[in-house]
Amino acid sequence: MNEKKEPLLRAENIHISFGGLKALNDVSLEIYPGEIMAIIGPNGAGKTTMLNIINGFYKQDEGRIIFEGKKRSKKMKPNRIAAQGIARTFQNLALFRGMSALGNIMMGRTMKMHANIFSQALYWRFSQKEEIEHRKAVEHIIDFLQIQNIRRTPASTLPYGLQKRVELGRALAAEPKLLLLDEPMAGMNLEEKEDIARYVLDANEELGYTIALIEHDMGVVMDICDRIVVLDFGNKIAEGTPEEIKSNQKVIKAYLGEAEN
Amino acid sequence: MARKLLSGIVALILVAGFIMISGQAMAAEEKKPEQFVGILAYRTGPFAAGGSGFSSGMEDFMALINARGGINGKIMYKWEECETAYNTARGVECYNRFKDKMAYVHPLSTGITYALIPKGTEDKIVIISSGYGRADASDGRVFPWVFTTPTNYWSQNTAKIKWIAMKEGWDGKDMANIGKYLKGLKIANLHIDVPYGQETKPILDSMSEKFGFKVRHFPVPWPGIDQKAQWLDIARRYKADWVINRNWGVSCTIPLKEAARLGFPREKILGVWWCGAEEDAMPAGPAAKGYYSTNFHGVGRDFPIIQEVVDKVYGAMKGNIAFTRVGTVYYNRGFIAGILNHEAILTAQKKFGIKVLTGEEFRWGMENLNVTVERIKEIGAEGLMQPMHNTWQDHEGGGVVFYQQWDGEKWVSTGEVITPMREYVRGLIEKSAAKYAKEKGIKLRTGP
Amino acid sequence: MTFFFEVLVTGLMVGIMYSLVALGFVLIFKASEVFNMAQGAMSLFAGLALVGFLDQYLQLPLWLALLCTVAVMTIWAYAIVFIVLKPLVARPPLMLFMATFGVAYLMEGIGQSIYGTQAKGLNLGIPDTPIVIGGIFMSTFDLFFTGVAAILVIGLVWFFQKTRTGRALRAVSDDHEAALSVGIPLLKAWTITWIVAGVVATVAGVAWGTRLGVQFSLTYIALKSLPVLIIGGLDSIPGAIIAGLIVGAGENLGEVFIGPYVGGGIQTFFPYLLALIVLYFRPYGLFGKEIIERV
Amino acid sequence: MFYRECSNFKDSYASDMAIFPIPLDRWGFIFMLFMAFVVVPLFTSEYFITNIIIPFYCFALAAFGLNVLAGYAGQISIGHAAFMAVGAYASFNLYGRLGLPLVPSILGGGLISAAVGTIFGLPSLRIKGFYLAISTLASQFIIEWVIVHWKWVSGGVFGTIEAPKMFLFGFIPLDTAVKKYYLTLCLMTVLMTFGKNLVRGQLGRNWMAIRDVDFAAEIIGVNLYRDKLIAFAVSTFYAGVAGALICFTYVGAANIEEFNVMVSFAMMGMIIVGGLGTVLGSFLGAGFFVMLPIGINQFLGSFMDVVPADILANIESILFGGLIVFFLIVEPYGMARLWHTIKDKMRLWPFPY
Amino acid sequence: MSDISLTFPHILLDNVRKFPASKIAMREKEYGIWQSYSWQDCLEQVRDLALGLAALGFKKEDKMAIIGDNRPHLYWGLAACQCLGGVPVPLYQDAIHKELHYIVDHSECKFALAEDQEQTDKLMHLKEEIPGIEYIIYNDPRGLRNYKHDWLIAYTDVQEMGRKFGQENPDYFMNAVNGVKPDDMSLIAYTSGTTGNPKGVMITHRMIADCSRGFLEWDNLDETENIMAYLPMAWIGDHMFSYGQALTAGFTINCPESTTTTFHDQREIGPTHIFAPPRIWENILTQIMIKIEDSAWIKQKAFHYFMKVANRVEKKRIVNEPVPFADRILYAIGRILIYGPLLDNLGMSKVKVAYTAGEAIGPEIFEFYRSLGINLKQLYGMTESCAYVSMQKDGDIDSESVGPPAPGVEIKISDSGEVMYKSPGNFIGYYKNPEGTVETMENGWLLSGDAGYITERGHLKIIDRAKDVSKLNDGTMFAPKYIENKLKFSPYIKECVAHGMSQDFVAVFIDIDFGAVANWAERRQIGFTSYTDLAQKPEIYDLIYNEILRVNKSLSQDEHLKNSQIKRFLLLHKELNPDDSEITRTRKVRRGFIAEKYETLINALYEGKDNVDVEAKVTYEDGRTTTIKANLKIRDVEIY
Repeated sequence: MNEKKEPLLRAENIHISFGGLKALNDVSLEIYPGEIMAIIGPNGAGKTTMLNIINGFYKQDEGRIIFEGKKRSKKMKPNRIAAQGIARTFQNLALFRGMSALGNIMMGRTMKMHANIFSQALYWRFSQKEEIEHRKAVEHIIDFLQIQNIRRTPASTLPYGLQKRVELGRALAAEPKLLLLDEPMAGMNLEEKEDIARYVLDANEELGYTIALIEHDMGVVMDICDRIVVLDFGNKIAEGTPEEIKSNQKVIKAYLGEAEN
Repeated sequence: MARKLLSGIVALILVAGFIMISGQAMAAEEKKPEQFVGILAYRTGPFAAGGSGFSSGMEDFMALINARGGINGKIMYKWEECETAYNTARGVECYNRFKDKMAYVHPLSTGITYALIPKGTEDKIVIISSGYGRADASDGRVFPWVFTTPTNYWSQNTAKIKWIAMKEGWDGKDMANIGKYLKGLKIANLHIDVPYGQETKPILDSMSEKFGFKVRHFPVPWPGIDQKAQWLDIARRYKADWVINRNWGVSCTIPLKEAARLGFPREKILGVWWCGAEEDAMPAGPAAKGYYSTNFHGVGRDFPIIQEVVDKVYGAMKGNIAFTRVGTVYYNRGFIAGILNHEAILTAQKKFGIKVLTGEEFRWGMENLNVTVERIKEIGAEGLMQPMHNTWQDHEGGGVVFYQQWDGEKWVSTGEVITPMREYVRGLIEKSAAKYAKEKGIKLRTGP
Repeated sequence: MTFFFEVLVTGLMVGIMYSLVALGFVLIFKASEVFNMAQGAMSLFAGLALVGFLDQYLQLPLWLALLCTVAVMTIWAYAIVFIVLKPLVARPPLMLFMATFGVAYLMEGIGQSIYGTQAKGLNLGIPDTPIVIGGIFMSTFDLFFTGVAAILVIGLVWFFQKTRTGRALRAVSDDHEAALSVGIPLLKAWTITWIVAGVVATVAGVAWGTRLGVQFSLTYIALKSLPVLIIGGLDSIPGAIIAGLIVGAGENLGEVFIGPYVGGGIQTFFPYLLALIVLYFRPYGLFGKEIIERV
Repeated sequence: MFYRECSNFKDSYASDMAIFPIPLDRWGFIFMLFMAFVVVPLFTSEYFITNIIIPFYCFALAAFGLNVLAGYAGQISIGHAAFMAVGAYASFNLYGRLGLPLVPSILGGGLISAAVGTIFGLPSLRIKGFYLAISTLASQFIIEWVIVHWKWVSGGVFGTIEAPKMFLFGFIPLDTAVKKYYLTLCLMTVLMTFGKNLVRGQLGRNWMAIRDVDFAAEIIGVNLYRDKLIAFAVSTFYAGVAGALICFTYVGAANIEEFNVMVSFAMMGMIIVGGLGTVLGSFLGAGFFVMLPIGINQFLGSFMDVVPADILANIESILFGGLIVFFLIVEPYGMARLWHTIKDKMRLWPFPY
Repeated sequence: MSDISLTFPHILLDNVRKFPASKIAMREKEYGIWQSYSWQDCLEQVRDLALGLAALGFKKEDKMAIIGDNRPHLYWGLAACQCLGGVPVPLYQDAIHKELHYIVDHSECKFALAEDQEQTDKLMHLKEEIPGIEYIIYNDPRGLRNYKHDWLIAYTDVQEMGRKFGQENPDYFMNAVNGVKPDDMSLIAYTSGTTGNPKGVMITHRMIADCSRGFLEWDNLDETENIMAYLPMAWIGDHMFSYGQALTAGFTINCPESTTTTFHDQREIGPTHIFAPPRIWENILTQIMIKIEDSAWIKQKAFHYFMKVANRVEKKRIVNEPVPFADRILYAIGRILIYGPLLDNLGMSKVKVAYTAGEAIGPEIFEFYRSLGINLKQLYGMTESCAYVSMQKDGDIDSESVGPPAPGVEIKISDSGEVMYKSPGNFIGYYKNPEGTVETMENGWLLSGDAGYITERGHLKIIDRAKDVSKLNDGTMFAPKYIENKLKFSPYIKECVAHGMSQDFVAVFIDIDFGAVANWAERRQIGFTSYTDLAQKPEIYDLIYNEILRVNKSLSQDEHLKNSQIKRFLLLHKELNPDDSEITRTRKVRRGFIAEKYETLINALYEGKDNVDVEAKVTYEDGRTTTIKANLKIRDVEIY
């Protein structure tokens, strides 16, 4: 269904290795605008590495990233990449623990705030207006994620599930063109997973975000994703709709292989 | 919460206890009028040896006077100490704490002296920086409230050069031919790299021009615990003939160690008077033997007045320092500072009557101070201090430099007492003071 | 050229003395990630205590005085670990850093209250006369302490590699949680480390105390060893040794050969410039454990 | 207990984001301002103003500066006193030698300090944690060296400067303690307000993000390099102004020993004991470090007759060190956190939660 | 008095004229702050919605169901409906399908307004069964994007249509409003009733308006009041308070962010006027007690001590006797230390007047609040009288009675002891239930169904539901409600049912307050797995035993009730639940139903057994049911 569209992001022949260990070997993938794409695979398959390359935290050894039709320079810093419109969450939470939930989500707006230091010091006119404007936007995200009552709670004291939600909020606040979620449901119980799945779906359908996510829970992945890419030991072994993946022998083998271990 | 509360209560009880004890301690005794003396001491930190010795010496002298029944038998000394930790800001705080009560103060640190000069002038409190602080403050026309009595650094350095010339064979009399003995000599000015250490650089440079000897300055970074590089340079590359040890605290000791390590004769090292205390030489152990240092007073206990202190003050268990330190260099320095103050008070009381003096009255006493050889004998301080004669222009008044040598155990006076090149120094002082006056827009005093 | 080597050799020997102090830091940092600001004060206290035992209060023979000093430092180690560090377990390193700052004040105050403020000579009877080897002036004293440092390092390496306690301590320093899970009580490990650091501080205190006299300025030797630490890596014993040599040689060569051109007195910050250069290429020092961020 | 927050509702984001959203805090703040502007100058002694309050303000400003860097942006600097020296010497030159007006000179001193600070901040782009902390000592020693050796910095041989007579706007002489007090207070109040605005704004959040998880901050779009350097600049600006004020309004003179490494350590102590990453903590910490030694010293002064002076002076450092340890054990996150805990208890009183 | 508007559309228009634009009419906590609306804003919202409804074909006298939490949008819906001459039918937001089905079907609603997805789902389910529902309008679009039906329209879309419709028909709105007459029906309020199906009480504009005015004058309330709207909109109390009185006087109405944040929001707002049924007051008291129990020892002591002082002072104040000086001082200290902060925490420090209504309140609870300094008063009323019969007057408070008749109300007691009254709020009849109406009315007097009498002070005192008041076998009067209310003062008792009619003694079922008791148990390290498990712990029995002992002691002091002390009790294995029809949505005990359902338990109580097995069906909110089995212990209680 997406064939006609131009991909939002295209990763071509990505290679990366760490100290001789090949983490990704000639992996190519596309992310199309408006879809939810999942990257799945057994542990150590290179999923997170792939996300790290997409948002510039790692630099690929070979291959190239094309975002919105433009090749990305390898020297580009992660914050420039963020400014291009890629936001993400982390597998092991990376919340700003010293800040409240609100502050964390406000951080998502950082690229959109332009008051200079003097204006901020005065906190007057432009700077105040800007703060209020972005606070409004953030409040909508808080409302969207239903975390009103923890707005002022320090991030470090929040329970795990809520921390995940705040992190999602932070990424959403950046209004990215491409949202990368690294195991958004890891370590959650069924109910929490359902909640997050609903937020992910809502973000996709109501707010129109393009999402690429890594998730281990196959049930959730099959339910909410439009397309799935399967990695195994740094190689892409399959790609397709959930139905195609379900019946793909290679995938089954990779997973069964994992189960045996 | 409960634990925190408990600890809070304990703390409160402790504080309350302290206050009660202190309240008892302050129970009043029989009252004579008191001349208040604020003492800026530093008994902690790297220079504690100097600070504790000096303050205690001065306090012991005052205790002696009190034991004798007070100043002129009418006025008691009353002193309070404030710990500056050799820190300028804290020194200023101490000064402010005492300034409404005291007539004079010994800042006892170059930094504090600088900070207090304008304040003393404003508050009409006499600042006495004996052998430290600004040398040009000896000019009473520009610095009416500052005294460097009995001597200052610049005097000291000219005396040092004279002394070196004498060691090189000069007869010590004819200034005209002193250059002959000095010419070509290589003198290393090893100084701690803080303002205090830098202060004598200009006068040495000026004399080097004048007398034709070579001088190189070797800065030692604070705190000066390692001077290997400087000493390699001095002894092995520059190959100095004489080394002036212008350091402070621990950095006074290290040169002796380093010199020993490199086989540099200790007899060729001449220390500033702040590097000439037992605490400077003793830690170097055998390495210090033979080291010379300047001073502006005598050392040891063999003076009648100090013997009296030993009897009356320490005998009555009222001493202010470990008995072993009585008679050491810093102690004696504080002690003669006490005598100096006392003589000024006596002088002033002759004019103003026997009463508690104000800063202005005390200044009159200082400016008309004339401690003659006879008077020194009368005091019982022969050999301990030098004669002094201040005027309203000359706030130095003495300027004589004593010499002493470390014999491995203690300081021994060499008996040499050298007057500095007074006119030469006075010229430099007036020039420097005039510059200062111009910068600050100070009008020169034209009379007492 | 001889002069160059003379400076270099001298520098290296000074470097060893820095390493001695740096070792104390490294040991404690390795075991507890505490950056111990009291290291200098510990050396001071050890020096004061030694002088106290040796001639100020008691006239004990040297070996006994040393033993007593180590005993005193052990008491300190217990006090610090159980009174100060125990309530602060698992706090951010900065708080512990500050706590040791307070401990430094305490130690200085207590030490000087007991032993007084004036400088005391400490004479171990090691001659401090120059000997000339290959045209190079060397101090017997420095050579002696170079030897002592070497023995100490070998001892430490032996302690950490060969003894059971040492291996346990290494486990603790590698991974606190893992160590706890295999049953090494953190506090015990810390106490031992602080005792060892106390011993190292004693050696440093003696070495420097003999040079400077035992007095407050001993606390400054900690300052001098800081660049050694970051060049070598905060948690590396070999790093402390090698960086000590680099700093010692570097600052002396710098002072002698560069100093005169810029006005001299540069040896205080020269090691820091060296450190900045090293850290530019290796942000965790030459041998420091790199902290890898996991995403 | 005394908090009454009923009916304190926010119907706009502007009021919700105010510095003191709780009325009692607001009143408390106004009370403190009243104390500072009216009660202190009118009803306290000159000694108290010059020796306790003025240095307290100066060090609060300096501590806040360091707090921006260490507490907010997470970049520890233990060479910060040197920047106070830069500010002091720079403003001395601007005022005394270039003849700039007083307040611009003091602020100019801050700006020059900021420029120097930014240069010394460059290593922070690569170095982290204690490694960075120790390498900041380079700034301490290099700046000390430069001030002592470069004659034109101090304007003379002595490396010591003496504050010239001060005139506000060129003709109002600042000769009494109270006038100097007002100058310090006004500058402090204005700068602290600006500082508070900075740390609660986006820049402050960026700093905290860098402190907490630097890579996540970068990935969300924070320019680490720029914001770290801004933190250094802002931080050293405050230190510089504080240094200038210490020279002009407190000590009246400056020499390099006044800003030595021990002062740097003490500043670090101020913000840790006071509370990292809080404005209040900068005040509390500065109060602790400025007032406590004087307090202990004055208090111990009354034992002069009973206890030997040598021991008394050392008891001072024992008490001081002991109190640092005590406070850290009671509340490792500093006195500001302690205050917040108490405040929260007060707000919930009589309920526990 | 012709200038006084008697229909709510007109009152709304009056308010827009009367109050400046800066006067806040409504606030709603949303997006972290209190979003404010002036009367002008409200009118525009109402007008657009009304016109939109009209565009969809809403006609005069059409009914519209409204379901959801208290939101300005729903109140506007109410008003919009009235503007068109329609009749809103507010529904309980937590009502189960069966109940909703009955009401919607019975009231023939053509339109329905729902707050969010949850409520929309319920209504959509209903629509499958009741085709009479033409349109469902939803306010919060969250989660509804995939529902694509012509008859499902977003609130904002309706308003959009309304704006268009308004441009085409500029006079439509005013014409419609002017077509509304005071005696038109303005509301059908369904009473849940303790027996049978709900009955639709028909209410007119004039009734609400008159009662509201009477009420406002009684307490001198005006537009400066702030109120929290958090009670179910379907309850007549909320309608009178948050809509009738609020519009009439021009109160500022504050809607909380969500039901869970109500108390927090109340603290922020600090309402000046509170209207709440006893269970709310009970809940708050329980919360206070739990928290106090968790607080430090010193705070507990202080709290209990000062509450004793306050109680002493209040006992004097309530009978208008002078308070001793010492107590006055203590009370002043208490106000600083305890009462002030406590009220502030509860968000009640600004309260001018507070009412408890809907049910009898336990005198202890009543006195507790009064002693804190809240001007809490009792009000007696019923849906059938727009909650307007009698209320207490300032300075004439009595914890046991409900005050003198309200202005314009006549009260008399029937021969059988039943309270009868004529009130301006007397309803015009039950909707589509003339027999019911006839049963309730007697010669223009409305039969309350409550037993009561007029005290010598002229106050009405309600004893209990007339049909519940009975006698024990020994002839002692037995008023179950009275005993139950005394029990419910305990924070650990949430509900209870007293038995005794035609028995030898009184025995009770007790429902523990799970939150409070669980907290209590945790603090004593008593482990438990579930409500049932917890309820059967011997420690909990001991705990409740002591509470009952306290009640017995207090009963023993009353000459009439001395013999109705509680002799036996058991703790129920489950909470009484409106979904199981054991209590009404307003939490009134359905005695008959319980007597039937728990017959075995009652028998066990009176047969002297010391335990009894029980098996019960529990209905969850989503309609699923499950069976739980338990063995319940029975305890004897000492009597005084």
